[in-house]
Amino acid sequence: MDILKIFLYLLVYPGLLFLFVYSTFVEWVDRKLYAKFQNRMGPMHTGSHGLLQPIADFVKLMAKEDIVPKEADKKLFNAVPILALTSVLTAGLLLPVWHFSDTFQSATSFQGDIIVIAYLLSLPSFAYFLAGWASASMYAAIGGVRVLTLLFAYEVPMFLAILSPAVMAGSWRMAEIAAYYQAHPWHLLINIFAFAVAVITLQAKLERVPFDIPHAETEVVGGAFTEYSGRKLAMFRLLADIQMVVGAGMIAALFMGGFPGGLIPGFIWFILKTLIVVFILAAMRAVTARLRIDQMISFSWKWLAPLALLQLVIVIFLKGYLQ
Amino acid sequence: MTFEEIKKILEENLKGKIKELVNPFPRRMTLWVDKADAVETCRALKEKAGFYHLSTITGRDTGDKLEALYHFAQNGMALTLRLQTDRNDPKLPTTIAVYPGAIFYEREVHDLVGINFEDHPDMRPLVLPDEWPQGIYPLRKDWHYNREKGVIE
Amino acid sequence: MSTFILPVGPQHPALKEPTSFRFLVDGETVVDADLRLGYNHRGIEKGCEERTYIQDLYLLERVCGICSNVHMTVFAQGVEKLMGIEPPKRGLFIRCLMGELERVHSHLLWLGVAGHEVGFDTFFMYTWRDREIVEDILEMVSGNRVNYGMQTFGGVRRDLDEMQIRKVLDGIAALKARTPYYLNIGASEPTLVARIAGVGKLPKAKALELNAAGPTTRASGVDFDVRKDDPYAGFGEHIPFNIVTDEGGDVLARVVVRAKELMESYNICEYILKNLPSGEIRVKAPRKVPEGEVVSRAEAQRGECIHYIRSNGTDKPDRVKVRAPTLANWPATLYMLRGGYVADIPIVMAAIDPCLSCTDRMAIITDPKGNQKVWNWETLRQYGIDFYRKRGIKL
Amino acid sequence: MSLRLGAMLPEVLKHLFKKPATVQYPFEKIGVPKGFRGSPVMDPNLCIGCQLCVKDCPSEALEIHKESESTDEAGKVAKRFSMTFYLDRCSHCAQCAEICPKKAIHMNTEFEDAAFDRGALKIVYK
Repeated sequence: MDILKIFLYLLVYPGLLFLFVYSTFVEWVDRKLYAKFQNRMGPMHTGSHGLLQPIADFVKLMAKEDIVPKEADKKLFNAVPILALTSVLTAGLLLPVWHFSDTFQSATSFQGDIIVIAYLLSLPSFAYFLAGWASASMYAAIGGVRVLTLLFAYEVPMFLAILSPAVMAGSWRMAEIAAYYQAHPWHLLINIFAFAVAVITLQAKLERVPFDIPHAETEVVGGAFTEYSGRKLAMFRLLADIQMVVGAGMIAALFMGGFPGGLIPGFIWFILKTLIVVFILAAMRAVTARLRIDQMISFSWKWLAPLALLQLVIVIFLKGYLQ
Repeated sequence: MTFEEIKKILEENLKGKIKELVNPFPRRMTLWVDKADAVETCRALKEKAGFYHLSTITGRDTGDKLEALYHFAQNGMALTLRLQTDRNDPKLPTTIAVYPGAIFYEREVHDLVGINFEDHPDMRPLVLPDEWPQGIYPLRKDWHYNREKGVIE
Repeated sequence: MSTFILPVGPQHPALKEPTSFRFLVDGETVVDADLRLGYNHRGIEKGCEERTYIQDLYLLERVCGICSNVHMTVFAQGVEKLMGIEPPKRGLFIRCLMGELERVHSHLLWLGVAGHEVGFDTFFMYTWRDREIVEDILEMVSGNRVNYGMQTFGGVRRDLDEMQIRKVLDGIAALKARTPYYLNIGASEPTLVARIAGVGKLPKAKALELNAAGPTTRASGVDFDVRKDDPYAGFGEHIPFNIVTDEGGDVLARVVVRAKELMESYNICEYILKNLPSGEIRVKAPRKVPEGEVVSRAEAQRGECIHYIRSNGTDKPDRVKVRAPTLANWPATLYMLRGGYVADIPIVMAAIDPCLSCTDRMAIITDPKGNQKVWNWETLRQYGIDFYRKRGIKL
Repeated sequence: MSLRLGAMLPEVLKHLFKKPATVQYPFEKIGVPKGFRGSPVMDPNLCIGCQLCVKDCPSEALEIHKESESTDEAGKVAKRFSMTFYLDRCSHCAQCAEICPKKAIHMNTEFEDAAFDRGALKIVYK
């Protein structure tokens, strides 16, 4: 029976099929919210109220011609999208969504899975850099280098912000962290700084305005994706959506007390909490202008990192006091 | 400044070099000077007469001569300086020393009317395409453009 | 210092119209900038010599989409001086009203584009939504959203009845309530201010030396505005307004100057509509223009727009020289770009609100090994045809 | 002015519940005002063939040809003219409608002029 459950776990629920369908839904929510914020309609024609628009885009891109520049490093150019997509999908499996119980240690919920999911989520940034470097175009090269500079800016504050709830809960296993905060809901308020830093750095990881410097269309055309087209570009688009879902799921698991209950209530909690995070991300995108790369780096080292450190100090101090 | 004040200043500084100084419309003046002392006139206009702004330079083919009209402006008065040069050897001194902003206008006049400005820093074509044949200047009277008739079946 | 040449244009998402820049870039800073114009050169000045004055009126209206009314006003009032006719007061007032309505439409458009250049698309959406108010007014008054065709020799072609005046006043009142909000956002949203404050600096001395014009030079402290210096059309009847200048000299100063100019334009429109003299709107104009030459100037949205018209007694002009404000601002832009960041290129270029149709056929192929082949349009076109013929697509 | 992070947030959140400012164009259409300048339409009965409109058209989009000539019993000659109008050249400036002494030409309010075949853009008013 466990084999069937693991199989279902891998392919259906938090696995491939769910992530694909739910990420297109989340992209639809994001685009609709962004449109509503700007007093316009957003996609309307494909499906009721444009619900199938992301899937329509994906299918269109899959059918488009797939051009590989003559000067590009072919093998790397083709391998990068697949590598990035798989790393984000495996990160999706680690979310403590359905099959978790305190005692049951399994391949997808073990001591230290928070480090693995954070690492897997940052793999796509390296993939973007390699994509930019492999497609021998000026704009892609600049885009690729910018991805790396951006990475150094937001990676450290992100890790610090993620670890502070773990330190509070005294365990490295997301399932246990979520269980701890379900037991003591008030402790969630202690991590409010870390929650802010995590949401801002997630926005930077997803390269959305105000941090979409690497592929700012008015400066470097398409950034690392300039030379990509057809199926590979579709994979990069899908990758960005799934990364948003997994990132939002991680923040929901760590900062909003996870997804209690078995299959059905856990599923409903997961949808609810990730949509709250997506609402905040869409609001951030609607309200800010794009920062310059040097402003981003100074912002993250002057504000995000100290805030995360302060949060860590508070947590350690309070942990001693509460225990 | 009014027309009389500027007229007095110019007469002091240009002593006899003025061929024609006329006031056709309110707040408009036309000054005609020989092309040799163009730079000196520009300096007088900028420093003495207060024409700090050079709007543009018009290149014109008057049939027998090529003409460059410098349009200057200040608060309340616009002056047009007329410089003529003959067609077979069209040369004018550049005024970039006095008005650095003239760099693009002189390139455009060179492109379209064919007046060469001596020691102009970079005389690359500004508005005409690169493969435009040398020596053909579209705004001269002898150049005609025959547009093929639009045909609708 | 590993510098390389970054070609921007002639097709580039930051440029709404074709121009070609070549930046010598060292890492993220721009060392030097070079400009190639001419992509939109349609030989309008030669075209004017082959058409009658009436036809030229509509040809010059299409020099540029956003400042179409200004070119028409400048040409119409220049030829009126040559003809020696004077439009009636009501005609002059309506001519001024159209100029100011177009300034509102152009500045709101620019505010949106500036927001878009720095990635603030919500600002773009809101400013362009409110611009629809002035677009509807213009469409109601003149019959078209752009290319209004209102000016003609001797006055204007359409009158405003009572109902139209009331609608224009309501629209202006609505806009007057909205615009301070954008000025406030432009100066207080930190991410936007961070991108436009201290960027593209143009000191006053440089602005004067490089003959910049319009809001670009007024934002550097030069109070040069043709509506005040050389009052034309209705401004001769001393319509009260004051020139907006700012000392900042950077892109933020230009945003503030343009937003304040919007407020001035609303006041001018209201003044015009409230004391619109009655009477005729145009006088009869002869078809042939007596011999003469005239320099006609007006304050376009981007700066001083100047026409030189020379007539030879026939019904076709001998020479028409059009210099739109954008050409005056290009030398200043190149100065502003040097020393800035690559990321600032779009916003600094957008700050002078370039209108390229007012002002080259070259493509630069740079392969990564650094050697550049410079192809002209013909060889590039031929390469494209052969490229697709090899793949079996018959052209 | 003081810097406020997210200065546009209140405005943006308010618009979550407002009607969008855009319409779905092909299905809902915003009408054009009364004086909209569409394309010229000619009434052959009024036209006297003076060719003023042809002379004044900036884009040479009009041609007036004599269609027929008939003399009625009182010996009065009645000529009828037709106008060939090239919609793809017209710049919709309404100079023809303005210059026509007999007001034979007026502008319609048609703004959706796209056509697949160019022949359809040559309209003849007989």
